Amino acid sequence: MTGVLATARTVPDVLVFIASAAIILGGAVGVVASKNPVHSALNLIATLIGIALAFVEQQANFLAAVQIIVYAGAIVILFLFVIMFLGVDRNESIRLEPLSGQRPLAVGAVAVVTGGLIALMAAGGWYSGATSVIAPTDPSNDVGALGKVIFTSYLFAFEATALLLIIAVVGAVLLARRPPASLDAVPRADEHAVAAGEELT
Amino acid sequence: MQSSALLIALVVLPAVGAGVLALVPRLEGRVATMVGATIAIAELVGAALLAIGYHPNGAVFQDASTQVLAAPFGLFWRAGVDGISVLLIVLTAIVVPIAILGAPERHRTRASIGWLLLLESATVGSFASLDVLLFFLFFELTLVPAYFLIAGWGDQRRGPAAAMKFFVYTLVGSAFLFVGILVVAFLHQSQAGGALTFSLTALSSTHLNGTTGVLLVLAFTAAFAVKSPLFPFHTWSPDAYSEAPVSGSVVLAALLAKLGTYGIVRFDITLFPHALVTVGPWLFALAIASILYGAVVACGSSDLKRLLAYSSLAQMGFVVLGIVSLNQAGVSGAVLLMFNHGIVTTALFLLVGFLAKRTGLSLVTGVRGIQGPAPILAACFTVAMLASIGLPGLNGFVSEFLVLIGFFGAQGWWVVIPTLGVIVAAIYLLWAYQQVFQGTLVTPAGASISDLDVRERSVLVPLLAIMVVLGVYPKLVLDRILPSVVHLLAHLHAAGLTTTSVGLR
Amino acid sequence: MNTVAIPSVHYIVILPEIILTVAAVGLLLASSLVPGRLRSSVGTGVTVIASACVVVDCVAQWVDISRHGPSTTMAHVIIEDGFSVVAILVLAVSLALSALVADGWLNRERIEGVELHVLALASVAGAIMMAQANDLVVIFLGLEIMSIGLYVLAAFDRRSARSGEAAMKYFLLGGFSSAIFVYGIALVYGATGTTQLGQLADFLSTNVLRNQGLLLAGTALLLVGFAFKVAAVPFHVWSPDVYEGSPTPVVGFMAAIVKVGAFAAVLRVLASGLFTQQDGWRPMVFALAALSMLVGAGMATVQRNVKRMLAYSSISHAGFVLLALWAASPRGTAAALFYLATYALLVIGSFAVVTVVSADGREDLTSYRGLAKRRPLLACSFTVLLLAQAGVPFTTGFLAKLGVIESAVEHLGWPGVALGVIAMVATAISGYFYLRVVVLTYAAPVDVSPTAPAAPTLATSRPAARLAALGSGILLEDTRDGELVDHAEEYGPAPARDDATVPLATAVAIAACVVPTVVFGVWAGPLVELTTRATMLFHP
Amino acid sequence: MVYAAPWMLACALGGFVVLVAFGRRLGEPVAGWVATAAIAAAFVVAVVTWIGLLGHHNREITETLFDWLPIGSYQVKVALLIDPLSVTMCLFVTGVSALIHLYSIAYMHKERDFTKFFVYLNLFVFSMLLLVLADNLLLTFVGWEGVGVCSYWLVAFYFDRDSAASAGKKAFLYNRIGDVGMLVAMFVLFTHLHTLTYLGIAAGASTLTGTQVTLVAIALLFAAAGKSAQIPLFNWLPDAMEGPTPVSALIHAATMVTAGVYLLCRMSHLLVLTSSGRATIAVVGAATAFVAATIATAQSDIKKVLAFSTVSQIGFMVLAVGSGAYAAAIFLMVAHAFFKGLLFLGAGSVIHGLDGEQELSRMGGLRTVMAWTFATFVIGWLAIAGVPPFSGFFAKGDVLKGAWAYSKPLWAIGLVAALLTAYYMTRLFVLAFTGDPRFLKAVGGRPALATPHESPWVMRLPLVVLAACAALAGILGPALDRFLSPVFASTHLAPLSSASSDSLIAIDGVVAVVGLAIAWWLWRGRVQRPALTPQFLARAWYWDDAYDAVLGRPAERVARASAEVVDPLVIDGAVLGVATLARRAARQLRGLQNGYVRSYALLFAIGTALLLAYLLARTF
Amino acid sequence: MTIPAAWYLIVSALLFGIGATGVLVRRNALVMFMCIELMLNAANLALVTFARVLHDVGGQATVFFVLVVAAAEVTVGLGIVVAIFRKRHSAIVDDLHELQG
Repeated sequence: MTGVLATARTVPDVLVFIASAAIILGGAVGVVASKNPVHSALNLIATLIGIALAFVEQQANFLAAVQIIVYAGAIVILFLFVIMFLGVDRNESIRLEPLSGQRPLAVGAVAVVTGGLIALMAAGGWYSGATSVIAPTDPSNDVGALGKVIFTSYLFAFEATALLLIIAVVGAVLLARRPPASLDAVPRADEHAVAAGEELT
Repeated sequence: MQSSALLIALVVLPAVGAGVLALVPRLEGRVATMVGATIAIAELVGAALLAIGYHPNGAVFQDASTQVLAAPFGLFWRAGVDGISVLLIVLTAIVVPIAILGAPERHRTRASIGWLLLLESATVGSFASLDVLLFFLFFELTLVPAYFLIAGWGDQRRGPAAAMKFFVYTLVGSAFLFVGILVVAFLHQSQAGGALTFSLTALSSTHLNGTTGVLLVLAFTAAFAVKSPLFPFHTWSPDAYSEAPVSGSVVLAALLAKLGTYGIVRFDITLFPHALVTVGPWLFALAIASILYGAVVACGSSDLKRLLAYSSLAQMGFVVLGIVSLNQAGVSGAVLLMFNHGIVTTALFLLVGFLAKRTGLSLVTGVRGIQGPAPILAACFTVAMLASIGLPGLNGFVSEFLVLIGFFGAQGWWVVIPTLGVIVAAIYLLWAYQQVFQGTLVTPAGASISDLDVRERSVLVPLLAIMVVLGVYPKLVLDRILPSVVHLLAHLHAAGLTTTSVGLR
Repeated sequence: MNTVAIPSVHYIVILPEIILTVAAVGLLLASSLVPGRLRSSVGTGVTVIASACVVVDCVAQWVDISRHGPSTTMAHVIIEDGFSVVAILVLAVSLALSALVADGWLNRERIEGVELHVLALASVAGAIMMAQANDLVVIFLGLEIMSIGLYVLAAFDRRSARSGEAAMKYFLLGGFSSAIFVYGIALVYGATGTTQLGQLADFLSTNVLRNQGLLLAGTALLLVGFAFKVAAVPFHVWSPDVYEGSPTPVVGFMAAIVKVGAFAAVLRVLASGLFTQQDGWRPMVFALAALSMLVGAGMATVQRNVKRMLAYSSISHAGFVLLALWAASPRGTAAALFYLATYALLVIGSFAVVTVVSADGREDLTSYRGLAKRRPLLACSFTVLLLAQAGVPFTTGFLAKLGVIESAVEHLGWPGVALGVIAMVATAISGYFYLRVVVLTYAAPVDVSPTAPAAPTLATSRPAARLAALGSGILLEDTRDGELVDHAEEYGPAPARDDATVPLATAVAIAACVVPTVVFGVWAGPLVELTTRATMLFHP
Repeated sequence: MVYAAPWMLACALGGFVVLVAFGRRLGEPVAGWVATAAIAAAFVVAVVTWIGLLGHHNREITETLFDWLPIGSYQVKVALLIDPLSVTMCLFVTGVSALIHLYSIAYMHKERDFTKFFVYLNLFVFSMLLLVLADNLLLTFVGWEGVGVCSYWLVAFYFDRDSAASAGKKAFLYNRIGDVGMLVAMFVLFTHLHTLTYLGIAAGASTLTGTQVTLVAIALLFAAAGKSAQIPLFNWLPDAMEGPTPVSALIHAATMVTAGVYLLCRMSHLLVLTSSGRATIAVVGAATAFVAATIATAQSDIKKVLAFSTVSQIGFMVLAVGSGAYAAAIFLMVAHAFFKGLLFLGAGSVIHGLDGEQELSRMGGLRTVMAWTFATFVIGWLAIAGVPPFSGFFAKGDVLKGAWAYSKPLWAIGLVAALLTAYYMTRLFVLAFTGDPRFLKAVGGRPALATPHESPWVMRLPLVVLAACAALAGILGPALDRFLSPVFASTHLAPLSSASSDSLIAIDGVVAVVGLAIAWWLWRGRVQRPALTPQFLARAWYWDDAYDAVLGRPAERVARASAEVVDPLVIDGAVLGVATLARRAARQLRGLQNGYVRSYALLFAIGTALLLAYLLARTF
Repeated sequence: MTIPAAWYLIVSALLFGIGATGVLVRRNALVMFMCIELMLNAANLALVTFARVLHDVGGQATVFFVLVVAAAEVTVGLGIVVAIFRKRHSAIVDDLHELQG
């Protein structure tokens, strides 16, 4: 750490970092801690923005933009939409924990994981890789650099995403579609409770 | 080369028969018995040809054949026979047809015969293997038919449990054997280089340092001790023997048990002469414990099949005693005893089956004095019993005598203990005989007890004949196995341990 | 500067993905264009044809490789080598067989439409990507494509709440593990500066890290991701629930392709990419392997539901493959490949049988009592499949176990030997539950009346002898406390619905699983040679 | 002519085989005649062989039949050793057997298993001949066991009587116990001499160390004790009387029980090398002779008296062997075969006449009704009592002479035993044949018996022949001595002066007469004398009870315990314990599988944490 | 731009931990998804950081793909939630424990 701290830096950078870190972590805690799913979603947005800030701070402007647009702009909205659609925007009691010992164990395990990761990264000197193996960064034109890489080194991956999206769409459609009545013609032995539930809707 | 084809045929034929029975549903009932018997008898003829064609003083392993199965895994077909394996193959070929004809199952005959035949293949295969891995394949394969015989046709309530106990117990035992085999093979590869091989002759040249050798011999012997069985790894056998159907008990006691002791003879001596000598005392201890313990528990047994199971335990103790004596008398006696015990125990279990059909097997609540109504049954039982006790003039004595004299040569005055075992054997068998056959006639609900019918007699006759012939002229067999035994013990000479005909000096 | 040099593409290599994707999209279009719902058998046909094409392409690739040796394409992120080809081959065959099995099921459940096949095609494409990938990012994408397809498939039976629950569990834990996996990628990237396995290996072979902490942390997280996919203890908890809940025909597919894809990938990552770090990751694999084998087998013994039992047994199988991974040797890789090839057939076949037998939703073991009486051939096939899984000699199952254990013992150190022994003990335990089912299928439904007439043998003679009998009963307590007995009575002897015949497609599939199991079990040479040769053509 | 010897075996075996094959079809009485003929033929062959041997100057002829079994490189052969000893044995074995076969035809009249009886009998004779003719220990052992098993079958002949079955078992087991000795002896001899033939052993015996010889001697004595009913293994013989009386006569008086003595004589060349071993033998013999005699005085069952008398007589023989008077031992053996066979057959005739009554207290006054039996019995009685000039007098005289030369105390014991012999035999005679017929009135609920009839001639003829032998055998003592002595190793004892030997003979005669007189005076007209038949003696010094308490019941308890507790619960318990533990563990693990996805996730986290923890430990 | 990588990495690790905690302790499926998103973002942050200090675009490209995957996952995940909700009117995962043992 000390060695790292020793490197020169400018005040604004530090401030920006602290700001982004605060937003990120605060938002994250908010996501976990807020009773209401809606609040969680909003906190998530905060975190995402914080992340975007950190991206900008590290010359990943394009990604920062994507972060805002895709995540905050699409994903979280999707979340909120589903929450509202299902009408589950009620408060739920955070206190209650049906599983005995879940929380202490969870906290313990996560603490070990987090601490372990940090310690190991520190041991590994935080980063030890060779520089610009795939392609050098271009602070002036990160979009260009990124695009170039995506269409060369990651061409296959890029094409693969097509399939990924297709399947995601198919899946979503298939799942969200109300099952045709014909399918319920055969009531299953193991689902009387469910049949009852259907009448409510 | 033609004779090697014979050996291969001997291994494959019964399996093919089993396949046919499995695939042709029409062959149910008596037809199945007939088909099975035909195949088994053909096998017997083949085995006889093999034995006749075998030259005691010819090559060490005759009728040898080699074939690649899966080279990368080091899996080869390496088969061949020496005097010892010929003897045991013949034993197998004798026992199976008798089991088929002597104790046919009432229901699902086809399947039971099929399993018996598959088991015959596996057994012959393991006796014929000159490749440690191939041996292990067959060794394992025997478990499956045995399991299904016990579970499928044994006692309806406890059969499956006993079968499962047998299966799992044996499999755990062979876990060590398997890993041991691999270790030896890889050690050999690391020393000799070249491709991975499990050929017995190749592996016998592996150099093992003290500890490794001991650990390996223990790993090998663990499996064999469970299979034989030896005290204290025997507890599966009383359950299995007593819950199994008659044919099952017969093949278990007469054939499968021999796989264990055969393994000790063939592999422990060949691969680990030094280590075997090191652990010798411990094996002696186990063997003697088996003899005495088996005899004592048999004395306390209340069920005829369990009694026979424990007496088998004692007999196996004698076999191991002879083997570990590591001298000609001991080893040849042990091999002969394997054969003899196979014959005698087959007869005894068959008789027990015949008895069970008539009366049931409990020695305390059962019938008494049926020597009157069933004199021939009694007579056959007496002969088999005396053979098992080791009465001179019957086959049992010769082998026991050789084993004991060999043991005396190796361990001196300790011989008194196993010799006492011989007496106790007399005690419990005579007691059992008195309980069932002598005394005033008591039959369940005054049922009239019929004597042996023609079929039952005809399956017993060959067995009794063998008992007498080998009692009077054991040379017939001994001359064929002695050269092989000598060659086997040559591994000890190679290891710098010299043996005399009786002593290990 | 602003000209982008598109990397050269060796199309024959990525042809499998293309074929499958085209098939999937084609089916989608067709189903949307054709009025009414497309008959599911169409989907089956297309799927089978597609996988056949893939097989053909595999042959072409094999020829290509054996002529020019292994190579990479598309900027070195895709590998063409024997290993990948065989893996693809297995995947394609699994796909075709599963499609056939599913066909029968779809018809029986009267489910129209081709979605199932589309999803199957897509996820196999993903699995193939994993098998070919030479780059962590591609592996990740393949993983996700495969998984997302499977999440949806798990939820496919829309009428069953269990199906939904299964999907939810699978998805949540899947997402959790992917997140961990991604973090692992990040750390590895930070430690080496690349996500591409080739460069990664070069970097690690040329430089010596001052401290491997970062790299190993990344490796560990990657391992967690893979361990989840292959259901290795302690990351296995999802699989029994998912297997039980998901539609049966899907389960076999799931088990097969996930294991093939994930193991192919993890073998690449660890055994080739991070080969130099093996003393770092092998201990972890050791733990995973040992735990998986033992816990899987042990837990399977106490299951009453067939699908759960098979789930646990497949956990145990995963442990065996991990054994080969631990070996980190050519022999190990070959053994793993062989194991996967045989296992795929076995598991698909087994679940095909379950699909038929448990048609009425009765998955309890007791519903297999007396199967041999009602459906001799089916019972026979089931027997073969289970015995093969138990590792009985002269089946492919035995050879598979032989191979992996050999690869472990080859190290001749204590760990290897210990793993070997553990593996064999696990085999013994597994014999217990496989045989229990088999013998059940042959037991006559009426056999087990507790008052079965028994000859006056030990139990009736002496109390202690009765104790002994009771003792031996503990090993198979069903016969002791009569669990199976009770169930048998509560269900009655023979279910009525069993008169339904086995659909032809399913029958074909089962046969296609059983026959090779036996044939190659005896005539083992070709298959073993193939996998070994394939591994010799392993890229670097 | 010597080479005819194998035909002896052939005859007996032939009879056996024929009867096994066709016995049932032949039926009574033909089967009996066939059997008798076979043995008679054997006797003829024996005579021929004997004459042939007389013609030979080398009287140790080995006749090899075939190789039997290889012990390592050594071949054990099936070969016969024809020498004076074996031929003598053959002669009286076949002779007595032939007579008893004949006798049995009538005795076993209307028995259920008539033919089976003769099957056993022929097999027995075959084994006995094998025993005496074998040229090596192992082959002798075959015959040794053969006679043992035949005796088992014949004692348990009335298998539906539990007492008979148990008696047969007891006989066999006691023999087996003795066999341990024989086996061990063979192991030692073979391992050190690398041969088992008697000639080889005789030649090589001197190369053994003193301890080895002694151990072998003791082992052989143990074997002999089992077979010949010597202390400590003598108490099976009285029970063996459960068998039909001809069996008692043949096996348990004349032939089998003397096999032990024969074996010891065979090994004389080895015994002479160990003074301590011989001392043990002599002491055992003397002790048995005395103890059994005392017991015989208190028995009320006619056959029991004869049984204990047999034990006692064999004791004399063993004493002779111990004291080195081998020829005397054989002499007594032959004489004993005659008179004891005679006595048993006589007793059998009585029992037969009284419809199976064996209690002396129910006899009396038979002199008049069974003249033949009475007459022959008198001869037998005087012979065994040692009254001159009957055979017993000379035979026992030689034995006691040997004992005197070997050790005075043992001689004294022997003398007392001789006195007792005369006493109890007289008691037997008086109670059975004199006085008034007690069987006519019903006693203690047992019905009165009809007046007994004399037995048919097939039973009387053997009696007469044996009586003749018993009376006259005495004269061939010296001849026998000369004939046999080359076979035996000479014990270099100072030959007795003729004067002392004469006085010894005189003493024997006096003792016999005195004992006879006492008994006559005490038992004339008296049936019960509780004072003279104390329980201690009646119950054979409580010997059986002691074994039962010390060995029998504890052993049984151990067996039960190990069968019912140790095996199922301890050893198997360990196995099953493991199994149950595994199942328990599996059950516990199922708890983790609680269906809550979050606890699954938790397990993930913990798993990851563990992996990282391992890495931490590894890194730092 | 000279903020040491360590700082960002620590933040990302913490974010990862918080996300994981959320998955473990929240019972609402939707919130659990969000927490998974947090973890993915933690990974992204780490990647970008590495990309900066290693002067390598690869990291950023990876982030790009992770974003796509995240989107796809969420779509399907929400689909599953909807499907489940249709049946049992709850997004509480604890209600789903029918499959166990």
